[in-house]
Amino acid sequence: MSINSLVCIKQVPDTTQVRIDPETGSLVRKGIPSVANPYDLYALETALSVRDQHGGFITALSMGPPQAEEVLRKALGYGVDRAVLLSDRAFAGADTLATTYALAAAVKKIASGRDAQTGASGIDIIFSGKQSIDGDTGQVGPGMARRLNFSQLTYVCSLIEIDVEARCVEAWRQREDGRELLQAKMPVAVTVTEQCSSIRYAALPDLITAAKKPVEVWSAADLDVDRERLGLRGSPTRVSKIFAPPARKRGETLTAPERSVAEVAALLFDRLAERGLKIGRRGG
Amino acid sequence: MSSKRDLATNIEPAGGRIKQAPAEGVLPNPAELGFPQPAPAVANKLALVKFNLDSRSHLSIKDAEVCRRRCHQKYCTHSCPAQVYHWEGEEKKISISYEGCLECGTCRSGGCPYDNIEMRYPRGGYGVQYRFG
Amino acid sequence: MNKGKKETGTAGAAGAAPARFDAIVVGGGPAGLATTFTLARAGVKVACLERGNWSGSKNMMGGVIYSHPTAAVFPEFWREAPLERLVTRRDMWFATTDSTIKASFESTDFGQEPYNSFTVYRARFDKWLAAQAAAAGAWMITETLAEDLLRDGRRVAGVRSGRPQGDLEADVVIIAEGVNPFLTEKAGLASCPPQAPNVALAVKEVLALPTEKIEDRFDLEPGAGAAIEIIGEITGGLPGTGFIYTNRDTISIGVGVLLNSLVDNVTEAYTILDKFKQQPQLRRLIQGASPREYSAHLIPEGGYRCMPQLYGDGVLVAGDAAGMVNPINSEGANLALLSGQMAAETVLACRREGCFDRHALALYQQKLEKSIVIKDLKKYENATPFLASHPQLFGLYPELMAALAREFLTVDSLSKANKEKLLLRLFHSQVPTRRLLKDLYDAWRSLT
Amino acid sequence: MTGWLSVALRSAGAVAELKKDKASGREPQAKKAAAEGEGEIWVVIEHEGADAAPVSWELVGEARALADELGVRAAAVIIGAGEQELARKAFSYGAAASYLAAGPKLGAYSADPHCQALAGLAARHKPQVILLGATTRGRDLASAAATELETGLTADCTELKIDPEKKLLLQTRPAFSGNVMATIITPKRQPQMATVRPGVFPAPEPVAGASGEIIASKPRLKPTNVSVKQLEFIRAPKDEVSLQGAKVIVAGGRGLKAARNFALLEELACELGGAVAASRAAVDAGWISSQRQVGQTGQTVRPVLYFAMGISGAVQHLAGMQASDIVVAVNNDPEAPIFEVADYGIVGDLFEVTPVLTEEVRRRKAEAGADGGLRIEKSARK
Repeated sequence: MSINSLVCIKQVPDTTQVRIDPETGSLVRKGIPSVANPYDLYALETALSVRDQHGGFITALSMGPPQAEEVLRKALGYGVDRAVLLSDRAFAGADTLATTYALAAAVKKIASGRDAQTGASGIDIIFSGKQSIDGDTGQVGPGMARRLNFSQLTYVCSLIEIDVEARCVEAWRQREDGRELLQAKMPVAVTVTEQCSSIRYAALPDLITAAKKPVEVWSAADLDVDRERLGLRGSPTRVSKIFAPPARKRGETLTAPERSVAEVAALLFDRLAERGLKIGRRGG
Repeated sequence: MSSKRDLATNIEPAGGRIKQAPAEGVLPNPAELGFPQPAPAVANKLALVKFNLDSRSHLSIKDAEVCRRRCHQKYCTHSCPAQVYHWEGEEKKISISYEGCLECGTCRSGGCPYDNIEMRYPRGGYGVQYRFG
Repeated sequence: MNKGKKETGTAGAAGAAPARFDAIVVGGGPAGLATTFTLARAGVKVACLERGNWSGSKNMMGGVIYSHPTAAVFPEFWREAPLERLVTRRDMWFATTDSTIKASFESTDFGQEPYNSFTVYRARFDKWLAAQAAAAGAWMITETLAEDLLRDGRRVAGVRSGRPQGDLEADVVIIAEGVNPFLTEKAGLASCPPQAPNVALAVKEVLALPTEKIEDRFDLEPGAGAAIEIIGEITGGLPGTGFIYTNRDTISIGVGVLLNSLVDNVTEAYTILDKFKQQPQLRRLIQGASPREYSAHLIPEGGYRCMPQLYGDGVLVAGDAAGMVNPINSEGANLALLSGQMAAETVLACRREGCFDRHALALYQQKLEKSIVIKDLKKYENATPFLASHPQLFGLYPELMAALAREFLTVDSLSKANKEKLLLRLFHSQVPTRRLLKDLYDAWRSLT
Repeated sequence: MTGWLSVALRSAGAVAELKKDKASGREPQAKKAAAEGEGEIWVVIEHEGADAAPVSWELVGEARALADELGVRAAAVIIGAGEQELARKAFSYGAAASYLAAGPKLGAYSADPHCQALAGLAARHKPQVILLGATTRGRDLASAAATELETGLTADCTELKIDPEKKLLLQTRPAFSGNVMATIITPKRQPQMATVRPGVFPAPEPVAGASGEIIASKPRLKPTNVSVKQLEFIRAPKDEVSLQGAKVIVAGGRGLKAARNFALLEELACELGGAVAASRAAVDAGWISSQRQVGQTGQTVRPVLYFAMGISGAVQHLAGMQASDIVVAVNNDPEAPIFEVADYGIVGDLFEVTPVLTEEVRRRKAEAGADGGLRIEKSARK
């Protein structure tokens, strides 16, 4: 028995380039290259290694403007079997709640096999990155699990075993205070951290195939959805304001020709004490 | 050797005289032109550039002895526009910050007059990624 | 299409990949894409290997593409391609540390179809070219470095990429790998190795400035652009030029200097660039601009003498890899596009004959000889050696021109007649007449 | 409006006083809230047995301030095996009530049962705001619960305020790896949910003997086919402080030159009770584990004090650390971009400077006596 998985991949702006225009106060996104969310690539690698071991099909799923096809083509380059892009004005402006609503509907359609070219029936595991680097929310994976009634396994730092017979997944999950080994029943939605191994170097034949393989583009009409729950209309949150974070300024250079290293060190901790970081007794 | 600065000061404001011609064919030494020495770091410039880092270097020194014994100027530390090469005085060797390599090819095209640098391109998909270019 | 994959999707879809191509193009820059696009449109099964994340992501140039040769390959590209500004003014400045003589040419012609030139960002423009090639039916394979050639006896039979299962076979390989001719050398076609006397190192910064400020400071109509080339003190007296190009909301500013003079003088290209930016005339143009990107690239300036053998059994070389740069007019991309197109036309002609040996592919050389590509390169074949051996062109002469201009324009107690005498004396004190004549003669020989 | 309530609820016997106020009818909103629980500000207490995550108490303090502004109650939600002591502790940090949901499936954290319990409580009592710590567990639970409740959730907030007119929660958070700040609202649905980064709000001083109302319940859970079981837990060694929770981070870059040199940083970090981190260059060189990587593709950290040792300061690295309160940079290159964002710059050889810094900390600690250590007063935060 093989494992069918689905990988969610988001196209994100290269966030180091995103900034606020100081004059208009709006977000400058023009001309900023888009990349595949790096955490999603860890998810993709995890899916690929599961397929290497157990066989099965991988579907890559994304939602975004038509240009988001690029990330799915990248996924196809790694040998993903099928790529589906949800692209429709009706999806635009979605927050995580509306996003998981649309994505979950797409997963249901893919899993039902009604439309599957791949012959895949059912989805056993949904993989995604622990968060995206633009939104940083980490809400989409768990949200999909909830909507689809999948087990929820977040911040997985290594997937160690899949028991196909018992339909169980064992994985290490990263926590602030350590790591825990969890056993989850399939179907399961897994989000992975950067500690999962990095994406492999794709084989040339897969890249060649990907260059011409179609990415399926679905609109809202292709899904069994209530339009009121999609996009901006279906999103409970609103951005009321965006602004540039207080710019860090070049501070004080402590080194000076007349100061010894020890004097510099003493000066540093004096300065820190002035800022409220004190070494010593309470009140001392 | 006559420097460029001499020339510049020789041409005085209007009404001035040019006192002497520089020796023919002698290039001015840039160090005498008032260029900041040592060179300002390119780190600020490289910080603007996007790189997809590979875990292995695509640059290497062919023979460390050449750097140590024959090359007095450590040309690569100047010719590389990304300041990839640093002379580590204590260890007496060139260290390579391949991560900031702009892949121009200077080091294989005479940037090292001893032809002592093995330069290849990084694996496809890695290395510098210009947004403007 | 996905037959035989019912059980498992492992190993991707390798079965569906073409086993071999009619043609493989190495490098997705202007030369490679011109070839790829032309072949794909003619129905040839062609793959283009590009090592960057996308076409253009490894490329850099000052900033101008010429409309005529570009449109010869990509008709009416200006309607859709990502262009920055339509260049309506070309300037040549002779600069010293404290003064500048500016020669400016502005023409309304430039503002009309088919236009003359545009400023572009290579990272965006080349990406668009690649999309055209893909739409025409080519296989655009990015993030893939061609590391070696496959051979069948003497014949080049394909390429070996750095990827797993990375061999690709083809009837013909077109090498358009750019200025560092790794594969051209492996093919045994390189005539002289890339060396410091034959290459210039260009470094450039892209500086952001609001659109209105750019148009204001450069005195431009909305959407119009300026291309400025500067010679003189700015390169520290080394053989080279500085350049400024205006983009929509950035300025590209850089210097290109012959590599051997950098090495001989143990000077850093970025130091020259920083110094260049400090020139008072330039400082006010870029004041308040914030840096967005720094880049560096080599320019093959060896010219005609350093061109490699352009064809071999199963292989052609185009663009920078073939040394097709005219250093006098700062043209490279246009020669690349044209040579790429001619490489494609050659392949198409050879396909009709079914033969790709070097005798058949020699057609490429003939086509180039008849075109401006080789005509221009031949015309300037002595340019680079001349410039390298006459550093006074970059230091002394601009200094002198400025000194003369200053004397001429300064109103003081000297009578005009006396001034004229003084000027002549000033000039001769610096440049013996014999030498001036020799320089002029050499220049005439090399540059005309 | 908030003053009296705040004083009242902070003193011992808060519940009794609240009832008195209710009787006098001075604050109708509070009365309504107290009667039904509706409109309260909730904090979900993250805990392992009787140990709560520090962020939970930080949030109780903040919830209290927000609740006072709205004239409602702040309440703690404890889902577990019925940890009474946590409920009481919540009072000491300022909660007026504690919802204690207990059941056999709730003893150890698991997303599905805990989500059901929280969503069930929220559906019944209708709080207007639910806050959780932005920890791996808090984000896990919040995402599931917000989906279940079909409401808005804002992750990783660094500032919370009440809109004085609309009384909505203004949730401010960094986005695009910290290059942009955004204020998010959930205007039309309730509860308004947010996770908040640890260390953003100071933990309030506990008030001994504070009491409040305990509302105990045994949630009934729907049977589902999903399940996640813990098989094993490996606690990180005590000295390996997590980057997320660290108040002090000492990070090393390419300047470290070799893996063994990280020992220098560890010494300094250890003296300051901090954690060691690294730039991508150091991680890629194989000198330190990728778990320690700070930057765009590593972790985003926000310590009070960040030491950048031999890190040049590529944008990708800055994206992960520029929200730190105080940045100290040590680099032998005076032009290194890291100095542009450093509060204090030391131009010098890190191999020379670091041991001296460590020595200086030791000296000051010795002077301070037995309980010497780095103490952070609130003024460090701007």
